[in-house]
Amino acid sequence: MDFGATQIQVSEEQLMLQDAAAGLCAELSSIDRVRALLESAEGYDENVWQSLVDMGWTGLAIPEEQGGAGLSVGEFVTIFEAMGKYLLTTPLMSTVLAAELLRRSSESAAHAPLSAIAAGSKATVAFLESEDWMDASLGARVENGRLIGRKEHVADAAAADLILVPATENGALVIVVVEGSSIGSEARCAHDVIDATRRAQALNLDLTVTDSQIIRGEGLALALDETRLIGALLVAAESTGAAVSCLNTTVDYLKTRKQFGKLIGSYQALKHPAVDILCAIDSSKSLVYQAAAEMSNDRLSRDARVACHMAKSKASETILFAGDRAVQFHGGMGFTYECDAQLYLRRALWVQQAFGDPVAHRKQLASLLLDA
Amino acid sequence: MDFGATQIQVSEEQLMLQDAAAGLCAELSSIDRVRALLESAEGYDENVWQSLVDMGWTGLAIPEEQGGAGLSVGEFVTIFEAMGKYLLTTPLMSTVLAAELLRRSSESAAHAPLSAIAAGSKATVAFLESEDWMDASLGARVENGRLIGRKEHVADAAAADLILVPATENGALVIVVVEGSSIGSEARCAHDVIDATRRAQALNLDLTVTDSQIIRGEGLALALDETRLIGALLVAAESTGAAVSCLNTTVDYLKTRKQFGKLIGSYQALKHPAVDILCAIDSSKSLVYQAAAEMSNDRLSRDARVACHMAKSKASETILFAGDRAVQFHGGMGFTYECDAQLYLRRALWVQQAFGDPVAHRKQLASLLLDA
Amino acid sequence: MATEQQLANFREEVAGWLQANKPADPGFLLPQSFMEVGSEQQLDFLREWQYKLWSAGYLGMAWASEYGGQGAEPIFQSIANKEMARAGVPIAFNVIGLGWAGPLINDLGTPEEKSKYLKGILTGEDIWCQGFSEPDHGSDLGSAQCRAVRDGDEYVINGTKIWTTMGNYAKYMILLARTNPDAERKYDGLSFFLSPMQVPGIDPQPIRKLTGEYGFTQTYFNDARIPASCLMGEEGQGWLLAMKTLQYERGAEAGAAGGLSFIRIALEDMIESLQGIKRGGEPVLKDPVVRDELMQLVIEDKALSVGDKRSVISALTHDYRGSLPLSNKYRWTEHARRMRQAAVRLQGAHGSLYVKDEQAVGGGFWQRAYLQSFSATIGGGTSQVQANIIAEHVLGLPK
Amino acid sequence: MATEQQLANFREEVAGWLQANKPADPGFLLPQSFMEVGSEQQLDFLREWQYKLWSAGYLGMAWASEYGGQGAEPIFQSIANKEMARAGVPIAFNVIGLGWAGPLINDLGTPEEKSKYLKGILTGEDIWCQGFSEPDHGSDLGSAQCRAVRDGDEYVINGTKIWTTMGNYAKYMILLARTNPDAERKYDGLSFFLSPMQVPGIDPQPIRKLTGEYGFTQTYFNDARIPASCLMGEEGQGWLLAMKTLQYERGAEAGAAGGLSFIRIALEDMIESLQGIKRGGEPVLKDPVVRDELMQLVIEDKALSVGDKRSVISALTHDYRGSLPLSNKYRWTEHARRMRQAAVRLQGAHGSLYVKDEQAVGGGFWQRAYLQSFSATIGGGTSQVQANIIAEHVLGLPK
Repeated sequence: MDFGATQIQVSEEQLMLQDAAAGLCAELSSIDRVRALLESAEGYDENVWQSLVDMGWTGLAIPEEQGGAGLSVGEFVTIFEAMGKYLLTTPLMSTVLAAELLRRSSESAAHAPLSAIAAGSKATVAFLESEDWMDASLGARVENGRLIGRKEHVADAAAADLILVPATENGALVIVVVEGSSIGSEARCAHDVIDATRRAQALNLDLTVTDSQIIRGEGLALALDETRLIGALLVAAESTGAAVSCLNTTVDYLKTRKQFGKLIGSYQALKHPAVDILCAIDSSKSLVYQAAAEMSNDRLSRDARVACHMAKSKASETILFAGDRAVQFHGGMGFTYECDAQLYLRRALWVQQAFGDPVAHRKQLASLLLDA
Repeated sequence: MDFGATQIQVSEEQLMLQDAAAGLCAELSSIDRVRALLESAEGYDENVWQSLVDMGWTGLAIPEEQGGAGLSVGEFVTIFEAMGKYLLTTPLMSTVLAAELLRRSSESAAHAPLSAIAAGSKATVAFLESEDWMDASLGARVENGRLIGRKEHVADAAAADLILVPATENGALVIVVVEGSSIGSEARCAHDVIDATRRAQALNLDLTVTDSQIIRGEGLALALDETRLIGALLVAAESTGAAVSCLNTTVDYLKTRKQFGKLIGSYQALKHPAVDILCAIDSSKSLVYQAAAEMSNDRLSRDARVACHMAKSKASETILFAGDRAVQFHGGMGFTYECDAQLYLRRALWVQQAFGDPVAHRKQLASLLLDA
Repeated sequence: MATEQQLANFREEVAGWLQANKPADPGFLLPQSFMEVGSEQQLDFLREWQYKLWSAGYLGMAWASEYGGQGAEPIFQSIANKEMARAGVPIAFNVIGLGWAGPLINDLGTPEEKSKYLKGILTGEDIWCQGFSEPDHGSDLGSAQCRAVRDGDEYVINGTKIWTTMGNYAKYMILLARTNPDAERKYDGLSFFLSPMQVPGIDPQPIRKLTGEYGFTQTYFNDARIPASCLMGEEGQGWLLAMKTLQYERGAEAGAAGGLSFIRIALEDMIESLQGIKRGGEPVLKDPVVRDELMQLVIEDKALSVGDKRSVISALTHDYRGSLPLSNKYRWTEHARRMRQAAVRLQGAHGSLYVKDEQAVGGGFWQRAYLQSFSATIGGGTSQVQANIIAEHVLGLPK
Repeated sequence: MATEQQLANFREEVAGWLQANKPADPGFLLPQSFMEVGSEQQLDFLREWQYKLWSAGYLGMAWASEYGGQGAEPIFQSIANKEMARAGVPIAFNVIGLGWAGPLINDLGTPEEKSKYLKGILTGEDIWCQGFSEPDHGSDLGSAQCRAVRDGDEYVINGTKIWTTMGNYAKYMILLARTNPDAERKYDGLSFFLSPMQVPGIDPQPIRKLTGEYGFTQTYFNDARIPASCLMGEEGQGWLLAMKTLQYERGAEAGAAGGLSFIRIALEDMIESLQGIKRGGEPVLKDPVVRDELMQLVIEDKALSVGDKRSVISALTHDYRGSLPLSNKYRWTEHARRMRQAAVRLQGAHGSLYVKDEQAVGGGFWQRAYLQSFSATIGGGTSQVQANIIAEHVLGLPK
């Protein structure tokens, strides 16, 4: 029985990115700015986006021929961990995943949109047609030159310059590259996302599409599947960062709040769960970094898949545990909107479902480990 | 959706039995006597058995026509809870279940063995042919006047005057009533049971049987199934009693042992799990008593089945939790054979599997509640 | 005493009335509990509903008719309450009046206090709030610092109260304040007031809750002067009266005027809410792992329900006397939190939607219910404090 | 420094030797750890095996050749240890000698002490035990009360030590005793002795463990006189030396002589052990609920393994410095307990069988391993004490 590699390493790029990301996120995303964006329509700051583009982050894993840096997608782990830590939300994750899907399609039709992304276009993938992350079947279809179908939970759909729409054409999977501007507001319905740092829409698509917008090819199903797994890993990284801040916020409170004449952090009823959260964070970090080391821009290995399932399963549970306890341990304060604990708990409720919940990932993991 | 009745009541019989059982068990089963029996071959004291017979407990739920008291099998809950509390183990549970199977068969061939049990004969049912409590298939068979097959984990087989052996005859389920004396020592293999208060054997059967030993009938499969469920309930009752003593033992230690200058029971790391054990015990008790109220000597109702599944699932987890923490919270002392914590933990390891583990019971419960 | 038949008839009558009079969905969020009344719109709606309930004779049934009640046996109110929960009607929102201040005044108030306050509580005209907790003494009521100083015919109040339900809408507050800071036992320095809210120097500031909604205020007292007649009982009896007040939570039996404080959020409904949800193309309710988790919740739910009944049968509580009532709050509230968290967790991607989303399962009911659940695991003594109390009082473990 | 090729060759050599020399099943229970040596039969078997290991050159490899070692780089010993674990050979039983006393003497001992003690540790001739814990001060070594009073050329020892591994077989004990009860800091009153065991007044009484086996003694000292030369270092250095001793646990890198203290009890093997088990007629490993639980264990197992590697990469431990090493014992031992409990729980009816049963899965290996697991969650500081240490040192939470 083989649970997969346990190697872990840190590349030069990762070290540099780690410093850069920590610095930039701290600078761009004070908690006041996070809160100021919560009730805005856009949910992010265009200037911040431009800073990320300037850092070259949109093109990090895009081949050099399309204007990117050609690094491993695993390098993003360090960036999203930092973004999670500062609750800095932008369309970067959606864009990175769109680029991943395009790149993994290995089709020449993907080159133009990849170049656009490397140059700073925002993009997203319409992964879902229902609440079911584990259902790969598709209702959307290309028929007589039109793309027809309904997509739900499309992250950053309002901001995206390009929306990648998986659909069927004569029964075969294709990816349709749709310009955001070609979808009118009447076809869009904004979701009320519980994690108010995020934006998503449902889309009712009924559009004319030309042949040049359609990416066809044998490997698309695998590319889509791998992109979801990478999405799971990036969410795991981001949520691990958020869990760190969540725990820090809680620990700060435990060190300052007194009840019954003692600092509440001296009570084991709060102290020991804080340790359990710390340990869960340590696990999440180890699994996320190890998965990053297994990433490659070729097909994902069995060990890479194993690692992504593990990372997402553990990280989801970690942030939910941390967020839930953060509210509880802040007492009455935790029950207020003003207290940051709720930001992390709401983040957790988004994280746990994104790209599949822990039980679903463990189910796939079990197949890889026990049935091979 | 209907989770079943929540009525609970206490009958006059129960009140009387409760007092009687508590008194008798306390008198008959000091912890020294429990320990003295651990390494004996028999595992129980014949005089104690006789006391139970004298109380009329073997015949409590046997019809008056066969010399019993004709009460509901639910009345046993109070007796086994008391026995569990004092770790008093005898072949009573095996005997009661054998009587239940006979009674529920509703066949006249069952009358003679029922009368024998009411009069004090020990009996048992050979439920298992493997480790799998949830497998009702049978290898044992009656063929050409012989009973052939292997039975495992037969509780109290060495003590039993009568062993009820489920088998097939021409493809139909029958119950063969075998005299213990007809099975030689070469056909018996004593199990090393982790709960050293209990005895069981594996039996290699190859015996001549006469027609009068064979109980046949339409309702046998249901009778056997119901007997297992009742077994689950009685184990739940017994283990709830044991969990009470386990918690009491632990709490006593927490109140007397000092570390770092304080009574260890003042540390929330020990105090709060003790409360969680208490709550688990309260749940187990509620479920066990409620199930007892649903018992009847007719076919078990849907609500009775629901209640048995719930009681066994919860009680198994409760004693395992209580036993595991008892050892841990006794520190180095808990690691010794001399400390009673291990008695409860070993009991727990027996309980959790007996008549099906918690996951198996919850699976059946889910079918009753969600699929009806 | 009413006969079984009378009770059965009454039950049928209430059920019928509720069926016929249950308000239609108003098109805006209704509070799941009395701690969520955050807009005038909600207030108007709920006031109208409470008035209707009272007019029909289903509130304050056990109170004397001269004070707006009906002098009936408490069992009738219990029945009415149960039917309201079953019918899924809105809450009877004036809960601090109906369930805290009202029963206290009814039991211990002077005839003047009864005349002045009781009827307005029932009709919903006079909204009541409570001023017990303070920002620095969350779970530790006995340490309340809010000061009340006698000055002639008035008391002058200074300090801050927090978690004042509907503080911005209330006409009266039950106020726990310190009249004697030098008392030997800190509890003896506290007094209990039936204080008006519309008084200069009393400033209730709405608190936004983690759900994004309102419902509480933080109430500041700056030299607020209230009539000395607002003192209930005598100076120094504050702790006693506050503890007495908290005992009315058990409902009609304890003398409360009835109605729902919380809408029923049942595990059955949670499982129902998952009917349409799929995972991997299959109904999530067919997933064995989910089923196992649900059955664990069902078992706990049933154990708690049965436990409530067992707690009054002496022969069945011989091992740990007092454990069932003492652990009741701890267990039900923690169970509710877990159950509601699971409800959201099992919705797949829809779990990420909130209350303004048309596609949110049940209008985001479970998301809101989960976030709201912390009011119960924190308020009225955190779960951690509850566990201490149980450990010390039932198991006798040292402090 | 050895080349990669040399290391690879060595690995192959050890693996080959172990393959060829792994002892056959002796027909009686072998200890899963050094804390389970409970019979002469086991002792003879294990002594022979350790001697064979040493003779082959696979113990004490990093120690000087004049003391029975080979003066090799520690990495060779690490490789040999890993291969022993992989090959599933018996333990190198004289663990307190090989892993505690030996490295301490090797690092800090006088030449006389090295000559006198080291070789006998490696050959297994001189069994060592430890006398740190006392009955009344489980997790609190600093409070040790066992007294050592200087009397001429001797120390007179009085007191009791508990959890003395193989106390009834040992020739020497590393003994922590109080020489100065009046020291200002209690830690400064302690001294460290390399004490003989075969001395009048030293009485090791075997302790039966919860598994039913032996392996420890409680050791009583009644006016036992030992030579003053047994004092290691100086009076008052006891705490320092004891803490140093406990740091050798990390194995060869820390200077330990090598060999296995515990046989490898891996999650992979646990899952393998369930291959034949059925539930409801189906393999239990096909049960979705069981698979989910196993995957949770696998994920924790993997996270811990990766964490061990991450802990030495500074850039990947930026958030909580020190947390990985400090939580290592807590997490691995609690994980082991849970994993072993699950192993038994998932065996169906066979979970009720114990070590003398022919049908017990793996000879009752998992039952024994589960019961044994508490030695690690209790010994060396209980998990509860560990959690305090992590909370205070990593998170900075108050005492």
